[in-house]
Amino acid sequence: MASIEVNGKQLEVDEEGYLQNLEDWNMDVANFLAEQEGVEMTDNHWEVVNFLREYYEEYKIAPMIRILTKAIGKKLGADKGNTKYLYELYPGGPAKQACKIAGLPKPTGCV
Amino acid sequence: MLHTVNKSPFDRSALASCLASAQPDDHILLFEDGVFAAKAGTKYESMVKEAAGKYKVYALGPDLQARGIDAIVDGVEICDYAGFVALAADNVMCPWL
Amino acid sequence: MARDRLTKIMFMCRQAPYGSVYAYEGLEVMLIFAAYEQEYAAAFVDDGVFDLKKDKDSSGIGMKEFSTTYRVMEDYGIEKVYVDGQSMKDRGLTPDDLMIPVEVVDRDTIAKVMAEQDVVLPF
Amino acid sequence: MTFGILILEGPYNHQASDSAYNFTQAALEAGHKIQGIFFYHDGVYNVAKLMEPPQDDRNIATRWAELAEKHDLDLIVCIAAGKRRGISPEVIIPHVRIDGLGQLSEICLEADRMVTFGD
Repeated sequence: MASIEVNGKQLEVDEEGYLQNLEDWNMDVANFLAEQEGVEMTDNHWEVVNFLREYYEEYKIAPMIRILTKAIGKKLGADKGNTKYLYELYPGGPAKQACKIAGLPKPTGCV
Repeated sequence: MLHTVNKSPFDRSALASCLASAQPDDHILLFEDGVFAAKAGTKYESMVKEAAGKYKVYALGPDLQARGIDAIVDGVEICDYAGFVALAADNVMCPWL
Repeated sequence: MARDRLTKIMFMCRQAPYGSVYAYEGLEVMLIFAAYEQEYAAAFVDDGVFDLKKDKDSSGIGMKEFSTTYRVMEDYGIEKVYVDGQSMKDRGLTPDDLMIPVEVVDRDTIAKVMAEQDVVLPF
Repeated sequence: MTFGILILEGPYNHQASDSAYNFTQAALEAGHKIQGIFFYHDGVYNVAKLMEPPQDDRNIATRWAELAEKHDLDLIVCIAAGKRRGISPEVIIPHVRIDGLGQLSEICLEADRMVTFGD
């Protein structure tokens, strides 16, 4: 099992770098994972990460990209609920990359 | 529509559930443990006989043979795998698992 | 493509959750299929009606809680969700016991919808 | 006519895999095409290459591999169901690929008929 070290703590990740134990997540871990992905976290990035975590809390899944854009559009406005905006924030794929940083399992639809 | 039932009626409700959903002229194929419903002289005989009057009911020959069932309910037709394939080619399948 | 129109796919959910994996992995199939934007329907029949029972808590058996995920079905484009009234009645359930508003119908209605499908997948 | 085949149960434990095999053979003999055979739920175990039944019984995995080779069939193991159960590329027979559930959707769209075997 691979692991990462954040604040002196070893955290298990799977082969693609997703957190193994979802309860290990905190903002420092998110920043670490973002750095690994080459993503610099801005307020807009956090907005998406927080949205994903809330969605997961409510529905127990990470949404696939089409649902993610639709749901974000509904909550944060049409200017943000589109693929282009989300890909600019997360070039590695908004669902995949943002889910990893949010400490969630890989979204359904990516397997 | 081709309904396939692979459960013994003595154990599970798959056949009953299938019969509740079948439409006139639908096909029902009993196979695997589903063929126990086709055996003559069981407590389900009248139910299966009635079904055979409303729908086309088949039992898979190799499955009957494997289970030593030689006397089957009147009106139930025996088919082989080639027959199963032909039924599946002609109808959308709804499996009652 | 086998058809020159959208394919009609029905998920026939007849198994209860937790006792076996069928309901859970069936839900996974529904959500993945959604990406292909065809015409989907889901029917909850027999013990499948327990899939939609609200207030489930699987923490005591150490299994992942997934039933809350059924609530995304509509967002995922599975707009037609039918629940068999007789199956509910047999099991002492009323619409108030379910986690999502559903169309409670009789078996004949489900059978007629089934007859229009190109594919019926059982879970 | 093109069939898609979905297999939902593991080998030996249930007749589903045998029924599916017999059906597939009969379909091929009748001149039909097989769009793809998808293994899901415990069905993923049907292609585990380490299975070694006694000589007087059928070897379910080998049998599928041989049929696949002979008729150039597309055998697909679901990655999500497989991962959960310890099925990885190293432990499966040749002529099988591991891929996502999207492949099952593709089979449903491409095949004229879906035929499902399970418990």
